[in-house]
Amino acid sequence: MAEHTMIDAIRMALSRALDEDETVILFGQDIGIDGGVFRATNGLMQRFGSGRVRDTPLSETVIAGMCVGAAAHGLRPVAEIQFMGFLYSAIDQLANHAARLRNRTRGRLSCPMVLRAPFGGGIKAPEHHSESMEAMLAHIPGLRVVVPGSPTRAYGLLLAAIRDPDPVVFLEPKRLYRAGGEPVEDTGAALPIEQAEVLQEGDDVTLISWGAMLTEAREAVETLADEGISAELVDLSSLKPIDRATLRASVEKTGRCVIVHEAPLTAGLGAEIAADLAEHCLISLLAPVRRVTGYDTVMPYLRLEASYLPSTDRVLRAVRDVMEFA
Amino acid sequence: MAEHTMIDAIRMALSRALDEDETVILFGQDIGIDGGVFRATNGLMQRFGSGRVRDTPLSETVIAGMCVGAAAHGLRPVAEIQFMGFLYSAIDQLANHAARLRNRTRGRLSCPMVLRAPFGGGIKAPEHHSESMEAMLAHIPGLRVVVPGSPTRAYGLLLAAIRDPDPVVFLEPKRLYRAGGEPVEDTGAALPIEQAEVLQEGDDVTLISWGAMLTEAREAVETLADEGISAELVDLSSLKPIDRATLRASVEKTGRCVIVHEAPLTAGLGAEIAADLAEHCLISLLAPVRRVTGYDTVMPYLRLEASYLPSTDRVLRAVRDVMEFA
Amino acid sequence: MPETAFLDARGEVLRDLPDFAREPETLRALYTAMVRARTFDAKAIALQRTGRLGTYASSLGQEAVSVGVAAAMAEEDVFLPSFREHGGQLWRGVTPEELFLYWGGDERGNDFAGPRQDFPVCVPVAAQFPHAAGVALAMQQTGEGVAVAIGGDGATSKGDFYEALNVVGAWDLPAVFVINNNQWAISMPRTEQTRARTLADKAVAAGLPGEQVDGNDVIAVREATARAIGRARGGEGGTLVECVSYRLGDHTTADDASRYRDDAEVSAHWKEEPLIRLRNHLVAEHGWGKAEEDALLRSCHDEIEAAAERYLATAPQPARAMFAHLYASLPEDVAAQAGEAGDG
Amino acid sequence: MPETAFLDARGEVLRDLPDFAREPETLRALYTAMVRARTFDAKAIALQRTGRLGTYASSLGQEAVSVGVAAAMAEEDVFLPSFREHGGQLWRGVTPEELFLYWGGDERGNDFAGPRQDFPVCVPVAAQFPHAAGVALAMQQTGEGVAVAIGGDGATSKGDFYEALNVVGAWDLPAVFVINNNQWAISMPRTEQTRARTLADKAVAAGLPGEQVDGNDVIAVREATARAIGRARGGEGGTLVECVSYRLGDHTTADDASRYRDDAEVSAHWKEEPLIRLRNHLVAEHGWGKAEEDALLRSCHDEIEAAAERYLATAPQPARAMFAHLYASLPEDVAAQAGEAGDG
Ligand SMILES: Cc1ncc(C[n+]2csc(CCOP(=O)(O)OP(=O)(O)O)c2C)c(N)n1
Ligand SMILES: Cc1ncc(C[n+]2csc(CCOP(=O)(O)OP(=O)(O)O)c2C)c(N)n1
Ligand SMILES: [Mg+2]
Ligand SMILES: [Mg+2]
Repeated sequence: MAEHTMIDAIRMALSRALDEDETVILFGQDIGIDGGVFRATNGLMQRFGSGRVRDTPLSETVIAGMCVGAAAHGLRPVAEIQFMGFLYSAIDQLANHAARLRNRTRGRLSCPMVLRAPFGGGIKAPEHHSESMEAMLAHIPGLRVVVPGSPTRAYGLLLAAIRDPDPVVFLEPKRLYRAGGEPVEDTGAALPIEQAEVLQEGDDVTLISWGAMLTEAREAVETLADEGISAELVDLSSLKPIDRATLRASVEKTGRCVIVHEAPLTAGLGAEIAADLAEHCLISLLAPVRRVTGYDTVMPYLRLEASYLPSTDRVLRAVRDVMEFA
Repeated sequence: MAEHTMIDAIRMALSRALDEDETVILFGQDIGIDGGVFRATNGLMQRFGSGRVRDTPLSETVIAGMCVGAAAHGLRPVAEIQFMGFLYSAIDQLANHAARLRNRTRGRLSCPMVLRAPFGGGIKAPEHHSESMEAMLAHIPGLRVVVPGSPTRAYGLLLAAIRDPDPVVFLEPKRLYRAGGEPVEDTGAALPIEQAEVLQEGDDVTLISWGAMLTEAREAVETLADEGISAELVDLSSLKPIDRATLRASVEKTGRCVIVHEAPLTAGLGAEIAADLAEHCLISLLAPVRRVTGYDTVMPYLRLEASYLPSTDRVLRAVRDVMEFA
Repeated sequence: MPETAFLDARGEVLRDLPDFAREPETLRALYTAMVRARTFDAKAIALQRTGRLGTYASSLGQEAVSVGVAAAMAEEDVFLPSFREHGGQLWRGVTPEELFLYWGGDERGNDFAGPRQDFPVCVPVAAQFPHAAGVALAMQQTGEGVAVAIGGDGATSKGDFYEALNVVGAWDLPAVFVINNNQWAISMPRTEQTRARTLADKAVAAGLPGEQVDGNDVIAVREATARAIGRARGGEGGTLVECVSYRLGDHTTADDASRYRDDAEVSAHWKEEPLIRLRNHLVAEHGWGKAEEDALLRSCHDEIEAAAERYLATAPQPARAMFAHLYASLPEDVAAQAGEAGDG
Repeated sequence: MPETAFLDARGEVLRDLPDFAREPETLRALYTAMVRARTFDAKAIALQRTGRLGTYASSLGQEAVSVGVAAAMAEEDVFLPSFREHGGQLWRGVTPEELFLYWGGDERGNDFAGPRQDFPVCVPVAAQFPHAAGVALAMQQTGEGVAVAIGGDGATSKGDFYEALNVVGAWDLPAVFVINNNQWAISMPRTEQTRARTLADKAVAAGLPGEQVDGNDVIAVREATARAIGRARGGEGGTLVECVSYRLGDHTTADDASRYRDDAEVSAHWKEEPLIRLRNHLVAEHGWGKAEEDALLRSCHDEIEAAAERYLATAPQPARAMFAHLYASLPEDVAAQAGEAGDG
């Protein structure tokens, strides 16, 4: 079978969704003839027509707001925000409207929409193009936030997001878009939208990560294996709600945990996970939960970008720390 | 000395700032002749003129964005957002611009601005009027987020915020606006902007809270005292940056901690504090850190509001839990 | 006054009436709806003053906007009101009891049996305009319906309004945006809100037609809205309709307008309010008399009182109801909290 | 073409020139600035193609907008550019080396020695307009200066643009908003961005004067901007100036415009580009010859090459520099992280 990159897998899922459900509609900036700045929608306008794959004016607020209206009135909008740094203008519509329309109307109206946005750094993009502010979204009640960690997961989780009856922000780790391929079969099968995935089983320490940072986490796991340390690697996948059961089970088994994310430390999602594990797995914990994260500063311009992003080395240092804790 | 409510103290600080520094300027919706929907600016337009106390059009994005421009060009804008639920439209300007102008220009331009907003529930306000989303702001590098817990603290911290050379979001717990008075002297003295305040010393357990929830925390501390439990109460005050040293010192002393906030649990600021304490005070901790928070659901309309907000009872239950942990 | 009107403040006919305004039943229905709205309004304020309702936004003096707009809509259209359009919601079939529930702080008030596709009240100013663009997008796909959103003069300063107006223009969406220009946004008068000559003029920014009508004349409101809806239904795209009315009451029950505007201004506008002119016209042209008026007032009173009784008798939802409609199915993560909330 | 121009595409004078355009030195300075911008542009693209610069937004074909606007400004005014206005930044005194640093991914490029009060490039589309309103507010307090912001045709669809324009109108702020309408926003043509007849028309929504000029004619750009700045300086408030230009290059070096627009369209617009018409005019009227042209090209080339050398020789900041300007003084909370970053 052919290999597919994550961007291919996303396109495959979008195409499948457009095909199987005529209420699915795509809109966003430059997603039509240009196929999206990352080409996620390449060819879709040509195939499904400019009525179902639409270029919007340059207006993030109305992109999000139109999703709410369209979703409430029978469509399943899948909209693209070009970069997460431009998603801030959509937060009002997400938090005040999308995430609570079902609740406000006691289920009379609902909001089955997906807002896709590439996020994270590592591709030497201009400023404001490397945001990783998923924790802000994960704090909003009524929303779902999903991040795929591989082409296969991107395909299955995006289908799940589109079919989900509630609003989903689907954050795509842009560093992984073309980072490597794997066979992805276009079966139309969705993956469970709420589940974390154990990517590798291990006994000594649990690594929890998501998105592009899985790369460093995976590298760390391999290095640790060489050193005889058996690390379990969990791809969180659903950032809201959090699959706490899977995380707790893993840490109860291993007794140690390191969380890796690219977003700033303070009030990052790692805090929630660490707090939850520290509270609920205290008895099992053999060492404090450590977080390896982006720093609490503005993502620097590209010359220093690599110094900002957590390195495999930093992950390894944290793991050794918790391994040596006594 | 006369007693002052928090709203009086805020007005006193604004008035003092306008008086002492001619670059201070106030703007926002209905802050002029109407004196603001909560009357924080009552009489200030009459006293300082409509050039320095200005009613804006109904545009939260431009309120925040004008702060950036005005601050960079020599003013000290102090703007009001009417309710935190309408602050979402200002997040883009806060995160992408205010919080990073100094950094982007290597200090050439800076952004000494204050954005004030009432936050939190408990006054039976209409929907979207009771938000408590401080954690979202506390995640943004380069910002300061400050919450006063009493009239005295409101006066001193607001002056500190206005004099601070960097952008500050000043969140005012509206349930406390008129909840009680205390003597506040208009000395012009600011309080240290970054420090948590130990409101009550204790030995057995640390309660950490901020804003209106200090009420329930304080009630709990009193009840516990009757039961012979000596609780230390810390008012976090600065939500970003966090005064980790004070928090850690307290928990190292007491060995137990309960965090109380009104915002939803998941990715709330309690997570950051709990994660930090669990990591850095693990040795001292005699029980898991517990969080008593708003639920991960949309703040209900007023009939159920009281069931949403953490009650003194819930706080007490959590404290008893950690006291009994063995 | 530059804006189009059919009746002047005293109810004199200013120009040829549109067809619907020659039908006595239609005029009576419009008048009835305005009286009903005003009766609801008075009761809501009374309930709030006695602590039995939450903060309430009165529509006093603006009944013609709400009712005129709703009356121009087809049943299957979608109404996206701001927080001040009770008259329109009632016309569309939302019951007074449901409205009381909403304003009393109970989400069930939004689960109205009436126009199931209509949006609930939008509190964040101007956010309903993007929603309306989205509804209109869905309608454009099926070829059925028109989205009709209303906001205030203040709403025209929000980016949401403008971004939505622009996409309605760019995509030819079947949407009508109505501005209830009641000349105040809390304490800010229309003249300070913007330098635009009229709010209808703002349509120029999106290349759409914009029209200003006398918002105290329900005939003018209905006629202009109907034309706009007709264009939208015919595939001719969106329109901005500005209805110039006046907010005779406080902004909400939490507001005290005497802090920022003169009584004299308010009194002057009482002479232009929408009910009296239509009543005068009905009296002069359609045999409306004291008996009809009394009967109408009585029936509105009785209906609203009964609705208020039922509202007051409605027990609050149980605490765990706050989780009942958060998601289609409650994630495990949150389920534990629902349990805790249920336990008190 | 409806918009005002003084020179046509071949450099023929269309109407009475403004005074400044009769001065040969002024015209030469404008021409020089445009050539300098184009030379910078070519070098930047070359550096990017060879991996020595980040993603770069070319201003090819739009030099007249940037230069004309900046040339109309006083030194103490504040310029708030989008990411495509290199010509204006250079005119104002930002050095090519500083610009290379910025586009090369080094914050020090924004710490320019030149116009210390000017804003750095604004990447989030349209956010500079609210900033300009704020700068203008500060200026209104002191009575000194005018804020001049530029954005693209796409920027006129953002709520920020409109909210800012509205407050400039409502408060009579000394601000000029310029639209560099290069007719494309990445792949979206101006005609699909909005139905507004012109982008200048959008000023109607704020009750401001709006004017459309030929953005390929630096004289027209400068003249209209100068009039707008003059009004602002005289306390007469803001203006929206639309300059109709054309984006001859890709959106950025990360874009491939051949995916969405015809070469034929681009070729046609090459005939209208701004340098040639002013050169023709200089040749015809002011004795500009091959010698002058060659000398200018050479000096621009030398300057830009030398700047590029210096840029390339600049060592990156140390890692802990990412904390150096986060706050005026680094909170304890973050200081530990700065240490960790410094250690690698
Ligand atoms: C985005 C937003 N900002 C502020 C508020 C607070 N607020 C409620 S109503 C109102 C004034 C609205 O004026 P207008 O649009 O004219 O409507 P009206 O109240 O006159 O019907 C304000 C500022 C809000 N609800 N939403
Ligand atoms: C708010 C925002 N949304 C999206 C982007 C991504 N983006 C960068 S430039 C651009 C198009 C801008 O078009 P226009 O305003 O016409 O300026 P031009 O690029 O033509 O100079 C887009 C969509 C952005 N920078 N900011
Ligand atoms: Mg109004
Ligand atoms: Mg453009």
